[in-house]
Amino acid sequence: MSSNAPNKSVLVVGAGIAGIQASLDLAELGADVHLIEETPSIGGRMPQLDKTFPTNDCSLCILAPKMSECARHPGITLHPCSSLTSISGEPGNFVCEITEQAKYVDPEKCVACGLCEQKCPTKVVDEFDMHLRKRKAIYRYFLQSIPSNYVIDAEHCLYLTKGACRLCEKICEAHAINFEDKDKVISLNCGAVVLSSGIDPHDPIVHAQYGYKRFKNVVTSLEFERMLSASGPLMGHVTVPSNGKEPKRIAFIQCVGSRDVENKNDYCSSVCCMYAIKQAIIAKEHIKGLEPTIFFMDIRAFGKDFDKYYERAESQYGVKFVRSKVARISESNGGTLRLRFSQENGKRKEEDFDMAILSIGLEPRKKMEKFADCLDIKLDEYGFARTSLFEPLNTTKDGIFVCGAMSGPKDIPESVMSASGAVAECTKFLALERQEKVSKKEFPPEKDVIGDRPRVGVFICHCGINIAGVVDVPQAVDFAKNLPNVEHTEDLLYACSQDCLDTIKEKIKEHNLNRVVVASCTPRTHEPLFRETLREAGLNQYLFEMANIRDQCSWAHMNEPELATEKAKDLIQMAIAKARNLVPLKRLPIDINPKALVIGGGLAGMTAALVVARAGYEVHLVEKDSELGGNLKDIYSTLEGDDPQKLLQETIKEVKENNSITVYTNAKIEEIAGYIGNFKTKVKTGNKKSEIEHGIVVVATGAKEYETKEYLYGKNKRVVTQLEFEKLLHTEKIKEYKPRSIVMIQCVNSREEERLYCSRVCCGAAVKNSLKLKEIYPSADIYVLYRDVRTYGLKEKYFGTARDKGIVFIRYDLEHKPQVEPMDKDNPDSKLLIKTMDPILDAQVVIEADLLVLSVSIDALQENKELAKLLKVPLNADGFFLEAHVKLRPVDFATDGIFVCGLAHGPKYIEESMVQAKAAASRALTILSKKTIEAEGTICWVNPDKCSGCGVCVEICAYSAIELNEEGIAEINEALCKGCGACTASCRSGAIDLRGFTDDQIFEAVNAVEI
Amino acid sequence: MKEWQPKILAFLCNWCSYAGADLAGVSRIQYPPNIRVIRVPCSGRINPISIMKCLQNGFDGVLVSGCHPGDCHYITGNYYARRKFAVLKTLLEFIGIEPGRVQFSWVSAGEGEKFAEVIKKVTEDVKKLGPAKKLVKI
Amino acid sequence: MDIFKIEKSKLKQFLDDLSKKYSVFVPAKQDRVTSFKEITLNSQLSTLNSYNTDKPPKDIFFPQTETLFTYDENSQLSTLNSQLSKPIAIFGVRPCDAKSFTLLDKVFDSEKYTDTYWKERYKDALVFALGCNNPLSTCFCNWVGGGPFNKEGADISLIDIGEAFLAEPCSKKGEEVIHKLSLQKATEDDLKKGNQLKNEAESMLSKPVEISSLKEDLDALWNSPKWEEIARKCLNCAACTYLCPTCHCFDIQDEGKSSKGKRIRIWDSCMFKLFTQEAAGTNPRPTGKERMRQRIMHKFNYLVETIGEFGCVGCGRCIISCPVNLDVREVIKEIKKVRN
Amino acid sequence: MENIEKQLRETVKKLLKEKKVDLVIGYSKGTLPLHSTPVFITHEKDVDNLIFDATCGNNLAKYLGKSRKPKTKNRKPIGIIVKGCDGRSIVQHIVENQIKREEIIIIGVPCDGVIDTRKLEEKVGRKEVLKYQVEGEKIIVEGKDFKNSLKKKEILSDSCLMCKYPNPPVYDIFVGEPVPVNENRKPNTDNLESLSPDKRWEYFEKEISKCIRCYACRNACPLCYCEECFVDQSGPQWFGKSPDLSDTMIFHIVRTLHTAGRCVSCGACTRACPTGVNLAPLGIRMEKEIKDRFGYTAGLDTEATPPMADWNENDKQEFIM
Repeated sequence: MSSNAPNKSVLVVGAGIAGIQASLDLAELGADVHLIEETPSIGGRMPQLDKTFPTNDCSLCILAPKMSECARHPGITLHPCSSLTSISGEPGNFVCEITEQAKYVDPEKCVACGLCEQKCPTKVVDEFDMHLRKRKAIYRYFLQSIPSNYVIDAEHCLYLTKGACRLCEKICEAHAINFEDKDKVISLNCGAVVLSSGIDPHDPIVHAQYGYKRFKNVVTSLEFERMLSASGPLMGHVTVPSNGKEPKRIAFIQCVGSRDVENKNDYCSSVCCMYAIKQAIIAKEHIKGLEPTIFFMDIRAFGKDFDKYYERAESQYGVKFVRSKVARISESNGGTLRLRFSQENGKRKEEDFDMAILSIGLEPRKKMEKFADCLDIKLDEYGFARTSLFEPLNTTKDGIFVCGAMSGPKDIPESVMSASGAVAECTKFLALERQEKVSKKEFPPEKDVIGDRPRVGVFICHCGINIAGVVDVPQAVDFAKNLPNVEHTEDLLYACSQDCLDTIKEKIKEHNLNRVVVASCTPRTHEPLFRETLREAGLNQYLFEMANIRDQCSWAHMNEPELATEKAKDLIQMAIAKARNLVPLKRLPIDINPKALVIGGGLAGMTAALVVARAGYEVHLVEKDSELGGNLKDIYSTLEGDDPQKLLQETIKEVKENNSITVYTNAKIEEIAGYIGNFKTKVKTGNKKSEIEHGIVVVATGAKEYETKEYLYGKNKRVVTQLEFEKLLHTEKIKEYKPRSIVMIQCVNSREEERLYCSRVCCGAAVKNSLKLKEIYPSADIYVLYRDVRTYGLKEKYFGTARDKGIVFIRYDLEHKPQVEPMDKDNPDSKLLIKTMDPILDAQVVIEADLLVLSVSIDALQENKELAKLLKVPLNADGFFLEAHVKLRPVDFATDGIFVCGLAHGPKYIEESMVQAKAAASRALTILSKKTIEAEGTICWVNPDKCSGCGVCVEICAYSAIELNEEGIAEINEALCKGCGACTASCRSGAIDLRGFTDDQIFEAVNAVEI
Repeated sequence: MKEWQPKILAFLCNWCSYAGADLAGVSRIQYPPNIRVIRVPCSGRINPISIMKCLQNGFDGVLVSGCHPGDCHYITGNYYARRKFAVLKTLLEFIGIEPGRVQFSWVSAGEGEKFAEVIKKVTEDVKKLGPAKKLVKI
Repeated sequence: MDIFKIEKSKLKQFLDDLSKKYSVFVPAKQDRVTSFKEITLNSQLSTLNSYNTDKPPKDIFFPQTETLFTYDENSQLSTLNSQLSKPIAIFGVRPCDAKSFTLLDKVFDSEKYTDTYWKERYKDALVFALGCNNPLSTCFCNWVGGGPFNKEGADISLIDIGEAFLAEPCSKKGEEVIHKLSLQKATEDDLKKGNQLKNEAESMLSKPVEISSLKEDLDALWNSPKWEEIARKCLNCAACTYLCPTCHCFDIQDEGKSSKGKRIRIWDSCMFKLFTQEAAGTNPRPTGKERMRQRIMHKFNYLVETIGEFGCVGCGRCIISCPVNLDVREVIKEIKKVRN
Repeated sequence: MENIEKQLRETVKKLLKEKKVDLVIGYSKGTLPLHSTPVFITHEKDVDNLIFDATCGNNLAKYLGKSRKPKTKNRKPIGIIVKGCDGRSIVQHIVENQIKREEIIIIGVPCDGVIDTRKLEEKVGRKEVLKYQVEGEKIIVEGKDFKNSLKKKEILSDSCLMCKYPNPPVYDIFVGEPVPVNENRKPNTDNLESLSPDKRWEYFEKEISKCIRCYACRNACPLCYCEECFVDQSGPQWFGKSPDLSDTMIFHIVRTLHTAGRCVSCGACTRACPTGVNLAPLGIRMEKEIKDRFGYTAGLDTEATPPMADWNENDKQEFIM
């Protein structure tokens, strides 16, 4: 097996969202990916989740397309039920031994019909459903599992344990059961390894005071998630376990197994606050009149748009938040739970609840030590994979990288970013070349349907109860059945799951369908998936149409099932009407210019530029300032003790020395024209203007500290910002203040109406700089006035250190902001008096301060607006760039070929910016590494017989894609046309039409509705 | 007797208003179930002819919603749309069509709430006007 | 045959009586446009005194839109019941238009082909044709074998003698009806007056151009470049054909959707490009030249062949209505000139 | 006027003689009183047929549309006699690539309005006019048993009464003295706008119900040069072709939209209509809207960007929710 030839294989261990993302990116780069997964299906934790915060996107819905894509990608080989047992060799040439457990079912033969499951006599608690349901010994991991085949649980199978039964074998018509199956050991030669085996949920049995397992009505958050899930054991209808009734009052207890020194889990799990809020909101949507209460220490809503979600939970949904650690839970008659807790002011209180949900934390996998041993990687103090601050994706062993929560708690987008980032790190060990072909995947030849009578297949999705809970799906099926040209109608539980996609393919063949309509969710996320399914069935992908009966129907009309059903029927009928008029379309290949433009020469921009340059592509790095470095220039230390200035200098040096990178300083982008693969940008540097041709864009323009006017800032020199303070600390200047008493105020201009977002780094900065000051002046009194301490993740322990060192943290409310006044009203730079309400003392405290440090919000750049316009990409309400999808596409824009990273995307720490920068670069490489990609098929065309050459279209086209030819007839450049249809709508004689949105199709859709 | 439910056709641009409508759904913001949506790439794709067709087919109202000025995914599509709609609206009102029948809005991908508000408003307006008669082909 | 008299003072009464058995159409003015409308309580009869209607009466028998059948989801096709509740009577139609009915009848109810919709309305219709005391400068009925007092196509021929109309039955149907109408007989004086009016009117018309050989002339000129010149100013609208009492081309259209709809027959015009547009994109009459030729040929050549008569009654509406004053008489003269 | 005709004939004769043009499009006397008819002059001998007076209501720019444009020998320019509105229509044709400026020689004539024969009928009743004579601001019409003296203004087209551009904005030769411009004139539909929406609907319903779908309006319009009108389309066939009120109303609405920002309110459509539908208010209302909203007046500038193919980020959007 082993050879020294350049290797393009890579092993990804663990097929959660991080593993899936890493595999997809690697495969797009041209690598041969082996994705191994212990369980029988890829997906990881996400399929267990009902919804995701802060958009309440259905978790499975957003994941399913990625799972399918992963399964379908020709560059990815899936190894379910497998684990990595050893690694030997060198980076670039590892030999990985993988043990693949016997499944006793031949995945090639199994059609997942489920008959075996019905016959199997052995019931086993289902670990996917968190033991809330029983499965059989032969089972499918979950309904939408990929691969879809069944497996036999050897530990419980009667035949395999006791030697008798084999009922499954008898019933299986596909002859897929193979009791002779054995565990296999596979040896793979790989250039690099990506570890993404995730976390285990904390087991709350250790917290005896909460009575988990003793009290039926105490459940973990993961169990509750399954209860909420439409595809879970309760079909989304949450009931009190002890009596089966709808709960009225539920309590969420935060930090179970997190921030817990006693249990040696003195880190924050980062995600529990948000998921508890999410669960409270979703539960409230499910159950009318539900009263959820969240018992918490700090609400850590530090991510993008999280605070708005938190605010909505409280104001709109009436979720009650109680700042308290619950002391104990007792069970009274009938299973009602009594929670004892002390309020902030120390007073004790008891309240009764129907259910208590323990927000359990994220823990390293149980087998981590053993696993680390066989891989020869080191773990940190908690047992997560050890990384260093500035190399957060590198394990202690060269060539082995880590992503996802395996190296510490992360939410979904952070996992996705770390996965893409890890891919960037892998590339140097893989021998990848620029790819010639548009698509590696082979599809069957397209069936010619031109001239055939439309034969429409209609598939109506239940989406669990997401649709079927509101819309009468059987009625819609009956309705669609009788419409003209409809040859087949069927309802599907989850249309996007692999088994249903297979069903669609089968039906296309069986009924010779030549148009397909799926009524389910939104085409914005799912159209590509279904289109690919059509391709796999030998149909042109444009013979597909969706009816959005979930996002724009069942979810929006939850209380009006009849009218929602009427609407759904109309939408389906409109889709069918359009489908009848669909025609096959072709996609034009687009050449990719293998150069990158990176906008912003801060740490994120430089990091992204280096990744791209190291992969062998030319980079143009544009910086508005006179020198590189951005905000990092003002950061002198980190909580963890690493030196950011050293990082900065090294990075700048490498950028400058890299021949593939051209740096433009004092530069301004004046114009960006073109599209993916073929951008043309005009840059002005001083008086010089240059034009850059490039294939992709990375936006890394950064952000800045807000120029606050609060708390006498700018009026008294003793009031400084956290950044200014950091500078003072690292120069001699701090001495001028003789700091004996220092006050820090957190959340200045953050988390308020105008900037309803958390600036994420300020709590850490306050802790960091407090500790630094304590180093210099051990006797100084430091008071941090905060709203919530958000030292999330592994930074939590420094918060503990700070408290241990006597730094005083006093909470304040937005309603009672601290009051700052000069001690001497006549001296503008006099010492300051800070008054604040101490909620623990329940009294006002007055602090004399030599120095007041303001943790001012991180503010989006005004220039973003201009750049967003040039790039035609959106900003969020706060002025930060808005990514394509907050969960699963955190560095992409909706517009192809443009990526975002660093503070331009939102506030974040140095290491987070670096990860995101690497992720953006890695996503960019998936494009740069191809010589051509395909354009959309939905572009405009001119019927020359109808054109009178008036030239309106020429004027209107924003892409200069139309010209009048010698005969004065309009002609469209298909490579330039973006398919907006402005010309189509403006052509008086109807000579231009937009493929995919033709006049005919719009006409038929309008006409289809009965009034 | 059941309350009369108008039917309103909504042309939504893919990048902003359609996404805004999705967001309203994802956020479970409730709004009247009276709209029937046609997704188009851009508000600039909407030919006034299609709006007239809706009115002729008997839709009680028509809404066209696109990206906010400056936000157009296709740079200027909504600016051309705005001119078209201004002229169309003036003409329809000149002819005597009730102003509430044909409406236009800008809703961004992030404005789920606004989308719901727009739909509520349009539905209320149309309900006040009653079933469409003028221009409806019997 | 007896000639009767309808006193104008009793006209209203007369028409009311008539409308008990007939759906009576009279010339009426509505918003500046005169056409034949079914008589109502409020019908003004003053338009009878004016010259011929702007719109021809052909739509009474051959409406611009005729629903052939309707369909809906639940039932089969349903053809509309074309049975009339009452037969039609037209009062005051001019001799040229009365003659147009006979031409159209030859088209719509021939041995080869019968159009039930036409036949149902026309077969029992009663036509009161009113002679033109004051023909217009655009009238050229005398060119095509007509005259201001012609009786062709009429069941009862009327002459306006001032205080009364002379009413002369000129068909079997007219004969039968008129005797039931309890009318006074006309006096000698009345008849004399009538004759005088007739002579005066005929003398008012311009001298006709001799067109007996027009069919042959046209046969010879099919390929003439003259057509291009003739057609040059034509705008290819359908004012001439839609206002022509004898033009009868139509189109069949399906309107509606899959759940319900109808098939209709609507007037069409050879002047439209679309009239001959083929699905594949070609058009045998691609320009105005071919279309203009078609219109003239159809009227003065093809119909002579098929029904033995010119398809023109000389009413002059096409001359009045043409937006560019393209005068068919000039066209005929041009053709004659080229032939000579 | 006679003076103008004389000059006009001389001018055209000279052009033909000097072989500057092979063809001149103008007006000659019609076969009906108060009607002129378009004429295509190729020989000097026919020049004396040329007339120009208040009966010359056709917009001759119609004959310059791309597909209609006569092909001349040796690619010589076409001479065309134009009033103010015809001239503006030609400017639109140039803007819209229907003809190049150098392909035509514009012979401008001053126009103080053309007659709308339906207005005449309102004055004299339903009688046939057989003779007419213009005497200064008066016009004397004569029939078999009547003779009326009318103020010219009373029978001029509504569009002419609002016309601010009686002389063509662009020309090569101008014949006669330009008509003084009345700056106070502007597109005005106040009489209709003062009505309630329902009353306006009633008005248009009444007008449009007269329409017989003969398309004389469209075909007389110089700007309706589409190879295929939307109403004739079959893929899809947006609207029905029968005189159904909805179909017909929508035809006129969409035609008005299609001419918005291009229409010069020449009134040719209204004058062409054989059933007397008053279409002029639609075009006039649009002309006003385009002027107020986008600051644009059609037919003045051959270099202009048509307003419906243009945008401005500051365009008013008071109508958007």
